[in-house]
Amino acid sequence: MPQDTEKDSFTVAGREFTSRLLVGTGKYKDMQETRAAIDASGAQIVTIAVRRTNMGQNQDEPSILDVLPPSEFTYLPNTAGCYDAKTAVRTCRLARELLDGHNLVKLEVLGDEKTLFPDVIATLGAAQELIKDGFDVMVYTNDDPIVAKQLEEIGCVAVMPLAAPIGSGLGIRNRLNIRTIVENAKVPILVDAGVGTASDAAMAMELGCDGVLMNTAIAAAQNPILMASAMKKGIQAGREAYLAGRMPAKRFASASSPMDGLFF
Amino acid sequence: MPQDTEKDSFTVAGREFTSRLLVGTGKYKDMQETRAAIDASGAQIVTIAVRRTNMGQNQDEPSILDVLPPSEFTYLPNTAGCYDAKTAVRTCRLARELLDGHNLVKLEVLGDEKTLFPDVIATLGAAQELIKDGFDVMVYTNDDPIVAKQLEEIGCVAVMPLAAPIGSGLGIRNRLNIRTIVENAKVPILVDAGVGTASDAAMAMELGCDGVLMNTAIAAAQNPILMASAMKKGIQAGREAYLAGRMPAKRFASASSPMDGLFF
Amino acid sequence: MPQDTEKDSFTVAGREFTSRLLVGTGKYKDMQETRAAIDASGAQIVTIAVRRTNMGQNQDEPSILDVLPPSEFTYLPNTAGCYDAKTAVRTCRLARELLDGHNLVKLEVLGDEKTLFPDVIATLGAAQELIKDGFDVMVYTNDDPIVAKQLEEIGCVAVMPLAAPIGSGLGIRNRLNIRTIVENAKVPILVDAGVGTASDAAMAMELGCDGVLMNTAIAAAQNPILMASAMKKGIQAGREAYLAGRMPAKRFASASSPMDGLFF
Amino acid sequence: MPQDTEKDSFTVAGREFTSRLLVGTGKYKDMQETRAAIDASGAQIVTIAVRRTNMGQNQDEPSILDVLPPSEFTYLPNTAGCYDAKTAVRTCRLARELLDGHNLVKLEVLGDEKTLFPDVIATLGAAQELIKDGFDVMVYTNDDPIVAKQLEEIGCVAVMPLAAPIGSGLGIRNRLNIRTIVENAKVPILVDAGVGTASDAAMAMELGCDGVLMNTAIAAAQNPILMASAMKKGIQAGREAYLAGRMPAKRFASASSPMDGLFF
Amino acid sequence: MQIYVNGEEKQIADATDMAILIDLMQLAGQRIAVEVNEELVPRSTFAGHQLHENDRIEIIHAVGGG
Amino acid sequence: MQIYVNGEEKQIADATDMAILIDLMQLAGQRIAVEVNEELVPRSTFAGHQLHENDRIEIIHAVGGG
Amino acid sequence: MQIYVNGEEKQIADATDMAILIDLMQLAGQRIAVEVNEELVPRSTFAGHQLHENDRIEIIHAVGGG
Amino acid sequence: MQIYVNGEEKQIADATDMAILIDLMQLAGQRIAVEVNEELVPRSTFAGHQLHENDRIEIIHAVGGG
Repeated sequence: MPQDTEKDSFTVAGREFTSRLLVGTGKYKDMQETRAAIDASGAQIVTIAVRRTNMGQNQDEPSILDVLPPSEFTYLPNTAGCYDAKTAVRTCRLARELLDGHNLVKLEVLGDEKTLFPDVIATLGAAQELIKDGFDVMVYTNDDPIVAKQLEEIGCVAVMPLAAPIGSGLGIRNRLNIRTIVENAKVPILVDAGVGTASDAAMAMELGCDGVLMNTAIAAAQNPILMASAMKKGIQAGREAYLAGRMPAKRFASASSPMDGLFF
Repeated sequence: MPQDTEKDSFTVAGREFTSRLLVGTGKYKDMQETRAAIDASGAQIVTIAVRRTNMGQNQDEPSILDVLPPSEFTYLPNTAGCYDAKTAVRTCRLARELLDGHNLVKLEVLGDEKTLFPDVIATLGAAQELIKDGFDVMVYTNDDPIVAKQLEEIGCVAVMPLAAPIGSGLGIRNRLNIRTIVENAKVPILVDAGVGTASDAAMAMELGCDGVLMNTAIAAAQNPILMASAMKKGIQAGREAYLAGRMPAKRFASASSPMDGLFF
Repeated sequence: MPQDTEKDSFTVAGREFTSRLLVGTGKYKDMQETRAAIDASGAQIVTIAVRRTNMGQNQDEPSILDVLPPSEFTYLPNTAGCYDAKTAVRTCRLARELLDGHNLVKLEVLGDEKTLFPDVIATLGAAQELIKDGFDVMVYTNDDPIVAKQLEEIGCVAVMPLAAPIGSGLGIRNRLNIRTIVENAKVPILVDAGVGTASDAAMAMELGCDGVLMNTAIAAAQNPILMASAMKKGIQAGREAYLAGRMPAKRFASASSPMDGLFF
Repeated sequence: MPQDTEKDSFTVAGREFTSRLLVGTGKYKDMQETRAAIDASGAQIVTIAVRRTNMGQNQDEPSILDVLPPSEFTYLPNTAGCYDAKTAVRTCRLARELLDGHNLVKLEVLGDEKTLFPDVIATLGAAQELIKDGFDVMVYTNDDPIVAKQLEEIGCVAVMPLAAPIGSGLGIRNRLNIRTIVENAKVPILVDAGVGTASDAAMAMELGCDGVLMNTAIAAAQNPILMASAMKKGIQAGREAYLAGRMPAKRFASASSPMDGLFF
Repeated sequence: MQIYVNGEEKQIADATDMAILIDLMQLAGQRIAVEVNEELVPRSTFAGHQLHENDRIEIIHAVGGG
Repeated sequence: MQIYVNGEEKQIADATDMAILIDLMQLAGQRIAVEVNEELVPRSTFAGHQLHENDRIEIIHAVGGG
Repeated sequence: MQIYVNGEEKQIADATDMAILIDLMQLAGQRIAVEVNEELVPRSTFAGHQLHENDRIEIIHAVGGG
Repeated sequence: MQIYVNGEEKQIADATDMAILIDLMQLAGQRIAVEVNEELVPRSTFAGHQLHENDRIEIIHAVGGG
């Protein structure tokens, strides 16, 4: 058992990572803050979005690909904003072309704008098509253990259940489901979406998750760079606590000082 | 605002500490594990108990005072096992004599053996007598904001509400009370007792506590040394998250990727 | 707004019901206890299972159909134990034949034996076939708002998300999801499975559900008949609280006695 | 074991009551609503406050004592608004004189206006003086099991821990403490303050409390009369569930239909 | 010929129809439903529904369940 | 002489007792209780309870409260 | 002829291929990917990929997102 | 005479002072603190602190605790 989280790693699609904190790159004030926060997070995997040229970006700014160069980071292009399988597949193909054949993608096919919950039926369909087309698919899903298992069985390289709605910061709504998904899984399980603060991230790791993917919890903090550092430590703390094996919770008390030798 | 928890410190009774994790020294397998775990925790303040000679300790072992020398650690002798004010006061006086006048003590006057909850009436009485006698009193109490304020008003240098029963590992049972105690306080508030895992410790810090004191959560973990490291990181993570200012929790979702530039 | 729950009713597939507590008929000591508990529950809808003759029933006992005659109860034959769409459809057809054309069924297609979570993909498929074949389908599902909406859109007459795993008694694991499902729905939403005690049932109703379906929470109580009465009252209490419009929760206190006229 | 809550009663200071819902009489729109809500609640014990004449009441209105005559209700005059023992004792003596020697009182000595938490030190002092002076004291306190036991030991006839701050509607913040208080008690334990909706009331009873006292949760509902009915049923539901003995919660699922006789 | 009833082998005379089988099994008039080879056989068609070698017959009734 | 009733100054004739004051205030027969200088004065002793300069009198009644 | 680029109408000369369009739009050498009528067009095939009347062309690049 | 040390009976010579007792117990120079009859006895006063019949003496040291 590792004595700390330095030597501890997980593997997705043949790539090994020591950082278990994956971060999004949206919602920051500017590219400088983006880079500073991501450095503070220690993340090795960063999600990016693809959008029409001349839109979705300040033209005076450098490209996200220059700010976060592929020499330093593993890209995880996402399909954010896709509400059907076909659009999600097109998005992944464009991303792969854009990134010179990079085939690791984050698939999300959304169900509605209020919850940004996944449409798991469409997600399964898109995942199958992408896998057939040679993609390594890390897939955003709900916290249903059966759906998670089905996504693993069709060949997704990682399954990423939500903790709570994207950007809600509500933390892990259903720990039992996440725990069950982890226990059933042969591929990495990463909590994706809904984390709000460091203790949420630690809790996800204590449930046995291999990692956590977040964006808003860092970018929307009053001090994103400090929160990125908090999240890095929270992930490590939770991972170490999981590996260390926590004490059993007991209803009643148990003294920490010896009863022998009381002099009164 | 500090960019990390290295420069961040708190002060109790004129002593400044950068580690916000205070640890007990009981329940370990042996002195070697005790030392290794406490080193991994990064703690600067360690609690000790006083007991009759030739009891409560393995004679082949070095003294706890040699294993954790005063040159490296600030001692916090406790009154564990005391169920009345007089015994607690006698215990503190013995500890002060034992430690050559060291006047910083952890006062706990217990109410019953099932819960190890404090007897707050007796605790207030003992605190007043100890303060009159020149002690710096860090006091274990329940999570009642009024009692916490009264303990501050009579001159306790730190107020330490329980998260849950001593040794239960149940985590913070009443976050609202801890938050209220913190908001009302002019002295350091440390959560004492009941923490079970790293996310509990992080949560205590996110509520604004100045620190956390624990023993069983580390000593009773399957791997105490790794858990000590987890707790150290959890405390730092929670502290940084508190300083960073977490995002507000929202019931509904909020996308992390831009809506502009969608090509479909 | 009704002044009590006597006049308050809900409608499924054109049938109106004043009792919002639906009960299963399994796991009881004998038929006498079954009948007594169901009478105490006030239920108008009872689930039944179909099994091979000479099995799954004590031969000395009267048939469940005699103990709970159709003149008094609306049957809801279920597909418990089905792990694929085809078997579930066969089961419903047998039930309809058995019950002389009764076309109201409870569809559940299970994903695994550990969680008894639904397989929502297979459930959607089976629901479509059953609806095409003229059934009124009340469908057991997970607590995913998107799946719930899809089941409504294909024509299910009621959507029944789980509170927690069948027979677990863990209560409502994710209130936010249940609330969202209710807000999105045009058909009745009934919590099915996972309720353990009366306050769980009340909470489901306070979230706006139209009813609750349970079996184990009553049958596995030490006194099933008294628990059936407790559940009946809990459902009514929660329904009335929902209709009455609860006070907003506030973090801080607010006095209930006037401040004017204090004489001190 | 009673088969319903009709025959089930509890006794305070020699008085027997079948209703376990105690209600306050403040915050209502007018006396008509007050009476209608209290009738709907089925309460037998009602709290009242004492204030200077010509204040704290609409002069066109009948007196609360006429609206809720002693022939129908047991009065529980309170010491709301008292922040010290002496004032609380004066208030009780005035109430006893006003009510022709009625010696049953609700003692509350408050600690601050933000939380309206009790000052347990002052509460203990006032309780002792009142008991010496012949009062039957039902006492509002925090949820500390040790303090609750001390209040019982000095002779309070009922101990009433808070669920959450008065008027907050936050529900039971620390179920473990309430449960422990109930297990330790020889006098009736009633949850006082903090209940917000019917499921909160049911939960308090499921923890084994003898009753619940509330005011704001009913008076501040959009429909106070319907909420009063909801609370009445919620209390009965929780009491019956407690007496019935709930099923044990299990992490995993357990089928409600027989496995034998599956035909597929 | 051999058929399977509720999973168990059973020998019956050739040219037996479902009505006869139900009589043989003393289930006549009981509340049951029947499948042959996973297809429902309505009660109204028992008489005249010929059984064949190796037919898999399921005869089900209602039991308590939730 | 001057007294204080429910916190307000009031001028009354010397040698007024509580019964007279209660009459003056038209509270006779009403459900009230009375304190003078933080001490309870039983209704039975109103007649004959002499008031003195600067007495602080509280007259209370019941109101709705929780 | 008329085409649509990123949702906007654009007039271009007949016999324009994708390489020319990208030059016209001053996107040559930039990190982009292109779709025509919802089908990906590899960069390697820009030269020689003839555009046709009413082609719907999407030119995308990477942006920050989560 | 008889005294009690850490709860156990002990016979010592009359006119024994605390310093002698500590020597007898081979605790000299160790990190201890001492009470007699629930009153602290500073180390600086061991020499000369006369013990008396039935004195109840507690000798304590530090141990791990939390």
